[in-house]
Amino acid sequence: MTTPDLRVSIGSLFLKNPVLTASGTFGYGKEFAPYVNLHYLGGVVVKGISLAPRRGNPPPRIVETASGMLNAIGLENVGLDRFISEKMPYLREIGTRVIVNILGDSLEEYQTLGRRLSEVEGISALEVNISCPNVKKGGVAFGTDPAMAEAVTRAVCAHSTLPVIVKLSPNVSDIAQIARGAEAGGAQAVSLINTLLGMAIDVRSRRPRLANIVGGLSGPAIKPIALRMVWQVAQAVKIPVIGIGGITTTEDALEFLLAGATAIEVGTANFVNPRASQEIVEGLGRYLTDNRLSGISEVIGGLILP
Amino acid sequence: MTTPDLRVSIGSLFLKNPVLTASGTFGYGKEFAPYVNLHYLGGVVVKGISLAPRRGNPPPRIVETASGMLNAIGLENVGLDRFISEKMPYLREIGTRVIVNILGDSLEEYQTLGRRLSEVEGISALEVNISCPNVKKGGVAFGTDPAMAEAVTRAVCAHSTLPVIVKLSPNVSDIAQIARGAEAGGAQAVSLINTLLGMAIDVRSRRPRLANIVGGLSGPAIKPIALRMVWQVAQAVKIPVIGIGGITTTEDALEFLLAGATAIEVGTANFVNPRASQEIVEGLGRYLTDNRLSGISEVIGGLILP
Amino acid sequence: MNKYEEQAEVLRQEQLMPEIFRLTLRAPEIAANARPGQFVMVQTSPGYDPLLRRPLSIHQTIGHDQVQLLYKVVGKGTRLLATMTAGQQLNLTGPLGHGFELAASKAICLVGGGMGIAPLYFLAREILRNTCPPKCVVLLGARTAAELGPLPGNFMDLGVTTHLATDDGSLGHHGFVAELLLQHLDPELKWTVCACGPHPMMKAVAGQCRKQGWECQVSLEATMACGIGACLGCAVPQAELSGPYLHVCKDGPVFKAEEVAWL
Amino acid sequence: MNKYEEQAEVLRQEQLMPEIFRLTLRAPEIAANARPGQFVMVQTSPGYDPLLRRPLSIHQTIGHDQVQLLYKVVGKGTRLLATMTAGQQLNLTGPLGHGFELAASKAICLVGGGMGIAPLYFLAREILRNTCPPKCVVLLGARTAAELGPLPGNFMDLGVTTHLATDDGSLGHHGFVAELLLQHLDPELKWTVCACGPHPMMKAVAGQCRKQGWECQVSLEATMACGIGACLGCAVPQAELSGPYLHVCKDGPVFKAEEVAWL
Ligand SMILES: Cc1cc2nc3c(=O)[nH]c(=O)nc-3n(C[C@H](O)[C@H](O)[C@H](O)COP(=O)(O)OP(=O)(O)OC[C@H]3O[C@@H](n4cnc5c(N)ncnc54)[C@H](O)[C@@H]3O)c2cc1C
Ligand SMILES: Cc1cc2nc3c(=O)[nH]c(=O)nc-3n(C[C@H](O)[C@H](O)[C@H](O)COP(=O)(O)OP(=O)(O)OC[C@H]3O[C@@H](n4cnc5c(N)ncnc54)[C@H](O)[C@@H]3O)c2cc1C
Ligand SMILES: Cc1cc2nc3c(=O)[nH]c(=O)nc-3n(C[C@H](O)[C@H](O)[C@H](O)COP(=O)(O)O)c2cc1C
Ligand SMILES: Cc1cc2nc3c(=O)[nH]c(=O)nc-3n(C[C@H](O)[C@H](O)[C@H](O)COP(=O)(O)O)c2cc1C
Ligand code: FES
Ligand code: FES
Repeated sequence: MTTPDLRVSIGSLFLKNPVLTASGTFGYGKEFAPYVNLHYLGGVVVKGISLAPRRGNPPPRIVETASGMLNAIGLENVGLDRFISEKMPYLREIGTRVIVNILGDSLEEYQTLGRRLSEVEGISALEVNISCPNVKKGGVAFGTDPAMAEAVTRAVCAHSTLPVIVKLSPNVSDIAQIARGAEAGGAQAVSLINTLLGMAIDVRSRRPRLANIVGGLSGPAIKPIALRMVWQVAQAVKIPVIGIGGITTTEDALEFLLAGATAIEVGTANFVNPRASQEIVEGLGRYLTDNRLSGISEVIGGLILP
Repeated sequence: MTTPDLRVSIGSLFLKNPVLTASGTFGYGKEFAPYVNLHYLGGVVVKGISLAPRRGNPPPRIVETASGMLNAIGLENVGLDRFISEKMPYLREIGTRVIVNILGDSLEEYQTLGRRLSEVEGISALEVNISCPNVKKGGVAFGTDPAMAEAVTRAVCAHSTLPVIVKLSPNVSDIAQIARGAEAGGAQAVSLINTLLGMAIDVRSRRPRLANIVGGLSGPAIKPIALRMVWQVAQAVKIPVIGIGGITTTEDALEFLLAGATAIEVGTANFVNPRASQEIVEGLGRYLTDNRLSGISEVIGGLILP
Repeated sequence: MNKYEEQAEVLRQEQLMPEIFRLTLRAPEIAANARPGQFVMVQTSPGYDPLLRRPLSIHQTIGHDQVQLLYKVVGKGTRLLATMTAGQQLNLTGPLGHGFELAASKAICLVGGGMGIAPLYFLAREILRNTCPPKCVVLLGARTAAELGPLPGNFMDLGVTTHLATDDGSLGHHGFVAELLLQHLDPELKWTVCACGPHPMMKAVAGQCRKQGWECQVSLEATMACGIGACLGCAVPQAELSGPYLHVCKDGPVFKAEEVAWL
Repeated sequence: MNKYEEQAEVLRQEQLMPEIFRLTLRAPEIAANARPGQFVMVQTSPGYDPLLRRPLSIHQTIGHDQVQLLYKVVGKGTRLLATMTAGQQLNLTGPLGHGFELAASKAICLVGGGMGIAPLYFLAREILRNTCPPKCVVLLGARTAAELGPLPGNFMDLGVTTHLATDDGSLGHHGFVAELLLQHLDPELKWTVCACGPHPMMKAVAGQCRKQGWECQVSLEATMACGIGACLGCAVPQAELSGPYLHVCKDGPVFKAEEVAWL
């Protein structure tokens, strides 16, 4: 019997399998080395990087909700320079794709990040987080307007030689429209969803449970919404779609692939089961074998409609 | 000790307590009579009524998700005439407010429903479901555009003598803007949230788990999103806000009241615990007593910000 | 019909077969009011996972205050149920829905497939106790003998004629249980057939009965949220295809076969 | 430092006080590598409710393969944990974080408040086994005697001087445990104080130590998602307020008191 073929390509980016880890949930890879053989993964998406280091929000930053969690980390990160000098040496050696998630508060910042990271060895692609507020446009998030999504995509693509994945925010009326904006701007792929804006209150103290008041909802709770959006976007754009949102098991991953995702990212599940990402790679292989399928491409977009 | 004062008013609509039941989760009241003393409730919102009877979607219509459920009932209902002749006689006798949820696929249908129901004895208010597609506008939901939300609100208000509550869809970029549309159209209150659009796939059959492909997500999973939206809307409008979404316990209800809701609706929780609505009424009373508060108005909007 | 919400006490959990369990509960209100073919909604977890109650037929009532369930572990909810042990509490609502209706039938045949056998035991006991018709035959089917376990013996112990069929021939007739109808039912009699099991089995039974002019009642399944007619989730198409949907929890789970669309 | 994910077997569940339990697990990898002050992340449910693992300090290791946890039931996760019985499986990750560091201190004082006592027992045993300093004093506090239960006895059985304080005076000193520092520690000695407990208690202890010029290590708590430095959820402000946040799971849970902002 031949080993199942899990390879996929996201534009010009080839992955040995469609399982990535979601930004902000897998640190810089190293944190999970005790639990996961990193080179088994399709790739690692690192915590979002900005030009300058960011302190993030004051604590408490995390609260659990029904089958999910809210986070208000506030995009804490070590900044571009320390990322390159401190984190990249390790990441270059992990034996799989390294995708760098970037964030900024202006087009210029995104441009600079794209340009600078293109010069760094060992990076396979950029994932552009457009859920951030555009400071120059009164703080409206780039990701809530198709034109702004297109502009930020174009800015990164023009200044970078790396494949660009645009990561979409779900807090919109019509995510397919935003995806088309990213496609028009030159994205090689879109990934979705980022977290849904949520809130929790401690009724004893009468205070928000997060110092930031609101935070991003993730985990199994949001999977149905994420899956619906991935399905809608996969129909709306020609570029590959990467599915994210509550993926915890092989079955979850298969749902997203069937809905049209070419790859998936495992997020919050890494906290619950640190071996989740590797187990999903193994599970997908077993699924192909059990169903006598020659490759994962026979699954992608394979949803049968009534 | 005096009994705690749970009374609230939603515009001109007085409720003995802020606990309502959410449309579509409590039938026409009678179904829950074996479990709940209906007259203990602040009010009952009945299943959405359209002018003509509707068959709804083919089965399967329901699928469970992590801490939630998807439904694609498709607004099955007996239609206005049978509602008035078959359901109202019972509802008139339950000893609490009856709020009729209405839906249509054109402004005219909403108008007619508003006019006809204003002539029926025993109805205290209308709740206008604007998550429905506007057939004349290419099927875009009334609730995704502030101008359309305003128009449908105005249409109902102009033809009805009852207080009008507009029920908002959460599948939008900026729900506060839609709420302002409803306010401008003359709504006495807004209620939110309706269900979030979601999807689930059976990986064995490769088919959607709902015949309708997509459905509405409800239950504890969506509570953080609902609470955030209620908080945003409460700050954006002057009219009262009714909080809905995953409310299962007294604590959940208190979170929404603290965030600024004047009343709440219990939905999916009725399926899990058919006595949930009554238990929340009792729990709120106990909370006031335990905290030596004289009335629920001391809770509403009482969130303390950092 | 009265419905109750009861905090039931687990009295006994028996593992009949690797995946099939029999749970005996003290639930006096439900036991006192239950009719064969009715079901309960069981809260399988105190938390939100799983969230919804699970519908299970009443396998039998014992004495005035006990309810017995027979169930197969197929997913999260039933797996949790199987971990319950004597002394623990389980929240039930019921009895729900409309059961079988046997006026004064002279010849009754019960046809059960897989877990569809669950409600038929209650029905068989009631028939023998009340109407005690001149003819009563039970036909049970499963994929393989191991899936039937002690169930055929339970029916035989009631003293009722019982015939078996397995898809793999490991017990009784080698084939489908519906095929036993023609083998064992005297076509001269006016049978009332009560069937519960997988959809294709019931479709075959309903088809046979129509041909023979026999009355046929079927117990249907559907995914349920409320179990009491409030959510409208459990729709099934009726024979008159353009008419409104039937709702299994309220209009059923037992229907006259001719009311239902056999798609 | 090595970290493991282990399917641990429950060996013993003891209810020490109405809300306080001691759980003994077989978890050989974690037991072999654990240091006092480190913690494990415990998966309290096989499903999604609760979703996240719960951090619990290692109360002690026993032999080469056992880990003991001491915990109070405060919510969903710990309530589920308390239902676990011998023979069941529990998934742990650990040992996590940095523990206490005691180079060659001559005089060591452990200060525990409430469940903060949990890691100190492990620490006390290690101190007695390894460094065995000339002076070692344990100060334990709680709201009331009933909250301490058998814990003071456990420390006394190790042969270490133990002083107690309760907020209500029901046992030992009537007042806060931090007040015992001045009563019982010879100010002439260079004490190393290791504290774990509620934030106000540790703040008071840290303040005393600073005044006396004593070294002070504190074990902090924060809501955690990952426990391994990946999510950045467990931030606490550092002494240099404008500097980056510390992360309890990775930089701690044990910190030098002077690193931390005592707001
Ligand atoms: C009126 C009624 C009476 C019933 N009586 C009994 C009974 O007496 N004994 C019994 O064992 N079962 C009975 N069932 C079926 C039972 O309700 C389901 O098996 C149960 O809800 C599954 O729950 P779960 O959480 O274990 O599985 P889930 O996690 O919900 O589902 C696991 C898998 O099983 C499938 N599944 C879900 N429901 C069913 C179903 N109804 N039949 C087959 N596969 C299903 C799902 O699609 C999924 O793939 C009855 C159902 C109805 C509607
Ligand atoms: C490094 C570390 C080590 C710990 N060691 C121990 C230990 O050895 N023994 C022990 O009993 N506990 C310990 N804790 C605290 C323990 O993690 C929490 O009590 C536990 O996670 C609560 O889970 P739950 O699901 O029962 O409560 P939840 O349902 O999560 O919360 C219930 C209520 O308790 C409150 N709560 C949550 N976490 C805490 C907390 N840390 N302290 C006080 N209240 C809280 C919540 O705000 C909520 O109101 C430790 C925490 C950390 C960070
Ligand atoms: C703690 C935490 C931190 C995150 N940080 C980032 C980030 O820096 N950049 C980003 O694009 N997404 C970030 N995300 C979003 C995730 O990458 C992912 O899109 C989201 O959590 C949904 O997937 P999940 O449900 O599988 O977690 C973060 C999520 C969590 C839970
Ligand atoms: C089965 C079901 C049917 C529903 N039908 C309606 C309806 O007819 N009209 C309406 O406005 N909302 C309807 N809803 C939405 C609920 O009223 C409520 O807004 C939503 O479920 C969120 O609340 P919950 O999480 O408490 O259930 C329905 C929800 C469910 C689960
Ligand atoms: S299950 Fe709700 S109507 Fe039948
Ligand atoms: S808990 Fe995730 S970084 Fe500390």
